[in-house]
Amino acid sequence: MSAVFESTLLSVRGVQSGYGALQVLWGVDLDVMPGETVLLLGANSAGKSTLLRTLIGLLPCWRGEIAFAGERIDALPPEQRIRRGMAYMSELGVFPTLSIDENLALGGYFLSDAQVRKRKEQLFALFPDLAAKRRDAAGTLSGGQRKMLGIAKVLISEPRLLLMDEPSSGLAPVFVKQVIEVLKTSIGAGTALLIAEQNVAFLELADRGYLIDHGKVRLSGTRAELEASDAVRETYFGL
Amino acid sequence: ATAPSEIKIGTLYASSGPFAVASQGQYEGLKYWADAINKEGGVFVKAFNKKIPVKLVAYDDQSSTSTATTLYNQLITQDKVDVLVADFGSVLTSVAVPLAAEHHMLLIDPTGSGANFFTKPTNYLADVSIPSSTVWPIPLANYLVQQNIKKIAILYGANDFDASQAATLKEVLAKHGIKPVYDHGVPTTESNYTILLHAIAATQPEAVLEFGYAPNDIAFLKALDQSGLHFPMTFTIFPGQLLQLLTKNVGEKALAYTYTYPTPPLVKYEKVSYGMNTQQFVDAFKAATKKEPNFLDCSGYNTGLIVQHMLDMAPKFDQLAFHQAIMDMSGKTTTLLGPFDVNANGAQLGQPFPVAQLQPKGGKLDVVVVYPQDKATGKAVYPAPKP
Amino acid sequence: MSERFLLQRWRTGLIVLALLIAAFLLLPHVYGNESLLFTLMTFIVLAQGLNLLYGFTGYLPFGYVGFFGCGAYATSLLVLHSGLPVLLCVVGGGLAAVVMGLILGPLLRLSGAYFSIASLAASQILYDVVSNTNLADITGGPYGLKIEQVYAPTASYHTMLVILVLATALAAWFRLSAFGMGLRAMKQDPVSAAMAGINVVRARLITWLISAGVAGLAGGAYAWNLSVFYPEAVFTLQISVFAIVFSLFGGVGTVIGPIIGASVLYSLYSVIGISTPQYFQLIYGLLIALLVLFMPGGVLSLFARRGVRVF
Amino acid sequence: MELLEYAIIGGILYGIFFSLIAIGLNLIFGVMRIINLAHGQFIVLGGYAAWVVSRHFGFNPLWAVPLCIVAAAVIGYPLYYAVVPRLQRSQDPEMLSFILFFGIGQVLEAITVLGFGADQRSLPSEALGSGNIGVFGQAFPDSWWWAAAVSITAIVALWLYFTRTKLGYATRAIMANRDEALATGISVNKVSALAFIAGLALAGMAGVFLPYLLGSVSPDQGSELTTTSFAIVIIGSLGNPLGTVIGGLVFGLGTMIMQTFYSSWSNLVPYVLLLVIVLIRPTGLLGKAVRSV
Amino acid sequence: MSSNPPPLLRLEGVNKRFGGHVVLNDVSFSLAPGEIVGLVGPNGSGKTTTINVICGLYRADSGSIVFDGKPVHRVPMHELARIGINRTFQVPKTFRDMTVRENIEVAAYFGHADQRADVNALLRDIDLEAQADKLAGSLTVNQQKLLDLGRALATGPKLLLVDEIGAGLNPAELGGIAELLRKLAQRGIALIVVEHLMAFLGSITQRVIVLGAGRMLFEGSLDAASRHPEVVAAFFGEAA
Ligand SMILES: Nc1ncnc2c1ncn2[C@@H]1O[C@H](COP(=O)(O)OP(=O)(O)OP(=O)(O)O)[C@@H](O)[C@H]1O
Ligand SMILES: Nc1ncnc2c1ncn2[C@@H]1O[C@H](COP(=O)(O)OP(=O)(O)OP(=O)(O)O)[C@@H](O)[C@H]1O
Ligand SMILES: [Mg+2]
Ligand SMILES: [Mg+2]
Repeated sequence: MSAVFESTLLSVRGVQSGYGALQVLWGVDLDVMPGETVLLLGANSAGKSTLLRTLIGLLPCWRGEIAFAGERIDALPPEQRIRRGMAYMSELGVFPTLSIDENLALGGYFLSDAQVRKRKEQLFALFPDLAAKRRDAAGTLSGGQRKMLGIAKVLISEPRLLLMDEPSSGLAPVFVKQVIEVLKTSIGAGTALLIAEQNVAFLELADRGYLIDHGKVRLSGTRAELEASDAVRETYFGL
Repeated sequence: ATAPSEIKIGTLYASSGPFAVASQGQYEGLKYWADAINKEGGVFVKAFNKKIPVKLVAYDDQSSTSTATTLYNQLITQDKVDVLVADFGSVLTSVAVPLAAEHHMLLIDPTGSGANFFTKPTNYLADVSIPSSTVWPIPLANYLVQQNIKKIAILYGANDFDASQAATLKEVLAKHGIKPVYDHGVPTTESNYTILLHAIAATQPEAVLEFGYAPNDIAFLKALDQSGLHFPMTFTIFPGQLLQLLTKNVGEKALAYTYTYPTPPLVKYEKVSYGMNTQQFVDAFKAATKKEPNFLDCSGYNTGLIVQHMLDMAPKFDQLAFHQAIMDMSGKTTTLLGPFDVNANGAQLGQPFPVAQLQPKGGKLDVVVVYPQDKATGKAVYPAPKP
Repeated sequence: MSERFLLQRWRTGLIVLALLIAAFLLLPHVYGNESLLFTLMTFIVLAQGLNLLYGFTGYLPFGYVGFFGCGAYATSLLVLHSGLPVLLCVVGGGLAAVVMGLILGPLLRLSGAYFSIASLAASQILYDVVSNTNLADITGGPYGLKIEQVYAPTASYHTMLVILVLATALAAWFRLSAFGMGLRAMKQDPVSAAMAGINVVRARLITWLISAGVAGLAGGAYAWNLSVFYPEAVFTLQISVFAIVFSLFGGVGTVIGPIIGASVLYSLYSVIGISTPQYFQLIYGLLIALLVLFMPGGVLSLFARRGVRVF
Repeated sequence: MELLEYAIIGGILYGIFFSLIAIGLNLIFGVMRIINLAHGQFIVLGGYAAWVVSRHFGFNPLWAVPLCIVAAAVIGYPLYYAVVPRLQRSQDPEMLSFILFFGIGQVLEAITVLGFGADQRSLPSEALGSGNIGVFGQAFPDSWWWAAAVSITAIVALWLYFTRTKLGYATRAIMANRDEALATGISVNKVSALAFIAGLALAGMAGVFLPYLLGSVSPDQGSELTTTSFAIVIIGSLGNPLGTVIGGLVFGLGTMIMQTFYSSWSNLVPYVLLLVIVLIRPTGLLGKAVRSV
Repeated sequence: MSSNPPPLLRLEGVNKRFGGHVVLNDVSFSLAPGEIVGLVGPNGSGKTTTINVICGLYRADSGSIVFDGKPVHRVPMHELARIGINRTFQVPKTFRDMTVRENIEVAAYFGHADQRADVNALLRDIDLEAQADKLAGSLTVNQQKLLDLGRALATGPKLLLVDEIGAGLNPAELGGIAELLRKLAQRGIALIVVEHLMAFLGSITQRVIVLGAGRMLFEGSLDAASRHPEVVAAFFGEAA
């Protein structure tokens, strides 16, 4: 057990959190192993986004422990967590007044300029729409283009753990596929993923998953186990 | 009535804002008077036939008229002061004028000389220190006419004090068929004169007259000094009132050969009918405060003197008697500021300001009165030599 | 909103109005410095008028004093040239400010800081025009105006009280009516509000004009109360700044916030000014800074934090 | 014609200097959404710093420029941490900052008055060279050239910072979306503190030249400087340092040309220009529109 | 498409440009009352812009838009809302500091002059009854999208433009939305539904318009679209 724990990349124990007086998370336990892909499932307003925001440090962790690579991080500010190899993609966020180039440069805030340049070209190859508008302000992009930029922005730093909030929403099928492909190669490169996602297509990517319900983990298991679970089928497939 | 234990004199000053410098000078002069008179056991009040100590009640209006309004009212209605003295300048005095009349208080006005205040007879207003700004430039205009200076440039601040002087000056000049070659108002807050100076220079004037407040004059003279331009005659107002401030800021070189209205203590009244004469005051003030007094200190002190005289003349201790006392001493009194003469509207008609040139002598600036003749202490150097 | 709830709130509104009237009718008997009370009312009116605009639409006019000055000048010029009764002249001052608001209506196309500063620019232009020597024959230019013939401190005091009641009633209306709810929606998202069927441009303009009119009326009564004034007395930026600071401090978007804010801060201002004139500015500045730091969200946040729904 | 030429060159120099006057305000507002109503008072403090350096210690007033940078750090760092995080935690930082910095401005002005008195102070003309440098036959005092040179240097440095360095991107990112900046790993507080200090330092540096361009420095100049700065920033558009330069130039040229021909209307110029410009381009001359939907 | 009842909405040669960039190029189609049309296309193809132009947020550079027999391309947004055009936003735009109920009440009051919408029924429709007294700003993004829909419905629209309401919903939730949209169509509301989720779209309509780089690539049935080579290339990628 302790050996497992030591190699755990992200370990979450009894985390409680919320907004002001409103408690949303009521004690979440969860683990992510290095290189693993974990899916967060759950109905609308179950607390998935809240959990991701707490893990990266945008929301304070009221109670419980968060450890990354064996180190307690729940009191650290986001920048410290990101420095240690985490990254987070929010649902909507890019910097609208900055150009696409500049947005990407900030995604690689802790990388050298040369690394940023190299990664940027790789990503532009994947998202030609962005390449064509690289000097334009991100604020002129369409909804889906912004999403692509958001994804590119977190992929650039090749983090050890990537937290993603609904990466596929609003993307055309062709790009959903691409995103999945990119994430696959990232996994190959050793990145662990924790993804809140509703698109069925992502199940193929997942090793394991958790079903969040009213701020608690209701169920967890491997992909096969989840697919077979009645609870998941009920909330997720509406069966 | 029984005599009060102290005579309350209420006034305002501005610790900050555009009127702070002048206001504080005036207040210090008044304070100096109060301290001095209290050392002698107080001011003699004829109505009670004895000396009573004075107490200054002073608030800070921060150069704001709305604040000043409430504070004047505080002095009148809450502190129930016996004598009400206005803050420096027309703007801060204006709000006190109707208020004082309403409460039947005599407003002793040291320096608020806007022509607007003095339009009809009143018992509740007396300008005790300086004449209305509209009459200031009359000797200057006459001097220009006398010197046969025809190409005149006028630059003035767009405020009551400066604009009214420019207007008067132009009126007098017009009577002699002189039309200024350059005549422009600038905002009161103007502080950049470099471009204006070039525009003025383009008209090749024989005299440049700048009517402004002290900061304007400083900025104007400094810009002139740095510009490399030179005019035969340059006139500004405030060297005559705040010579130290101006010298400190623009330097003696830049002030050399410029003209101004000299005021006490730059001109001295030796024979006075009441209080110290100008020189005595300068010495006494220096001894007491370790500071060289300026005109505003003098006018503050003068205000105290007038109050003192008023109290020792008024047979009854009420505002109408005070006013009557002021009227009675009008035309018969000379103080360190010169002849004292208030008309029925409350305006001061005393000695008009002469014209003087600042001439360098032995590393210092000498104030040489050049007009009118009977006051003159020397001859003007015209055109001013190039440095 | 249920009918009963609305009724209850209207009752609150009436109580607030009654209290205001009672307070300012009684205060002069307790404390004789009527000028101070008058100025206090003036600032409450201005804070409230600013609140009508900023609190309900999010447009913060730095140049709010422009309407005040406009009202003061229009009133005085009417007194001097029209021969109308003073009260009508004050109303004329309010109307003049409304007309000025109409002329400046295009400013509402701007937003945020751009609007704030543009309105400031407009008020500066008004001031510069009014005080320009070239217009001395019409506006008195730098020499200011004098309407001593109508000077009447008590009547002008009562007039200001009426204006205060009017401004407060307007705020209550904004707070309780559907129009006010529309304003709140616009403030949060104008595009969405338009999609909800709100004529955003018109509603905003109406609010702007109402707010301008309140300041104009206040300016008129203020000029009447002063009766001798220079342009800077009614155009000084300090008036805008005080109105903004006071209403923000009390809590905008409410009815009683600006009243409390202006009362507290202006009273403090006067108390310090009278008790410790030597350090007037220093103490006042420090006090404001500390109040903000330890009471962010204004006075009303104290109530809101305890779950009290502030009127 | 010669007058016009003179006004144009003067307007450019004066305008460049006023860009420096305004730019600190732009920086602080853009990054922190803080309305620094005490901006003018900080400029005035810079002027007094120059006065102390030059009249009190007898050094060249230019030494006040580095002094201002140091002083900005010494004052700005604690002030930032005392004030800004608290503000930003509140519901509406923009409006709270208005009151807070009004208070701070009052305190600064009071302190200046207590420390130096209310009267004007000026600097020795010779210190920056008492001659005149001419361009196209139009001579201006040496101090004007100094002021313009220092302004350009500071603004170019700021521009390079914004457009060429990652820290600069980060600063603009914070301007655009604070939460997203946090989530991207930017040390928002440090970067903002730096911007805050830089804003104060730029204000102070501008203040050093104030006594030369405006004749003297006095405690009551603050609020007008704040107002003018706001006008300049808005003309050029918020959050854009280059815009501020253009705003400054528009202001300088407009004022000087107007002064030459209709001086009594000259202080209307910046405001009329501002109105005209923002009514045509609602986000200032260099403002970029970002789609709202 | 039948030609007898006059179309509710008709776009004719609509063009829209930003700077030099052509975003809509000669877009023309029409829509009958109660009809649902899917508007699909890759990211950045101009779907949202089409909606923006119809609802009056942007003005088309050229072309005509006729609604209910009246040209509307110069009518301001709030007027359009009152005569029956409404929409949701891709990034939901709610009145954040107002409660869910107030959000709807505002729209019901201002947008729906003749008959008041039944607020409670609406809240039930969009499944936010439980959140009725919460502030809109505290809802999840997905709930805000629903609220956005509620706000649009409260004005009693005849034409509803729905911008990617399904994105981010799980299949169970999508089912609920699909049912609601079908119900709305049955009530006679015409719908333009912008969507990337083909299965979802397929469950509510067969008629789609495919945009590619601002041009209409295809108009017809969804099944036919998924076989149309140009559409497949632009939208599903080569591999599909
Ligand atoms: N900024 C906020 N302030 C207050 N409450 C919030 C805020 N954001 C979310 N909540 C509340 O927290 C709860 C959980 O929201 P969260 O965004 O974590 O859900 P989610 O599982 O991500 O749902 P979805 O699938 O809709 O994205 C919801 O009830 C929501 O109303
Ligand atoms: N206001 C604007 N300024 C500049 N470009 C714009 C603007 N609005 C849209 N565009 C551009 O127009 C194109 C179409 O945008 P639109 O939002 O209509 O796409 P979309 O089809 O809705 O895409 P998505 O599925 O990603 O939301 C995009 O390339 C976008 O960058
Ligand atoms: Mg979520
Ligand atoms: Mg879109």
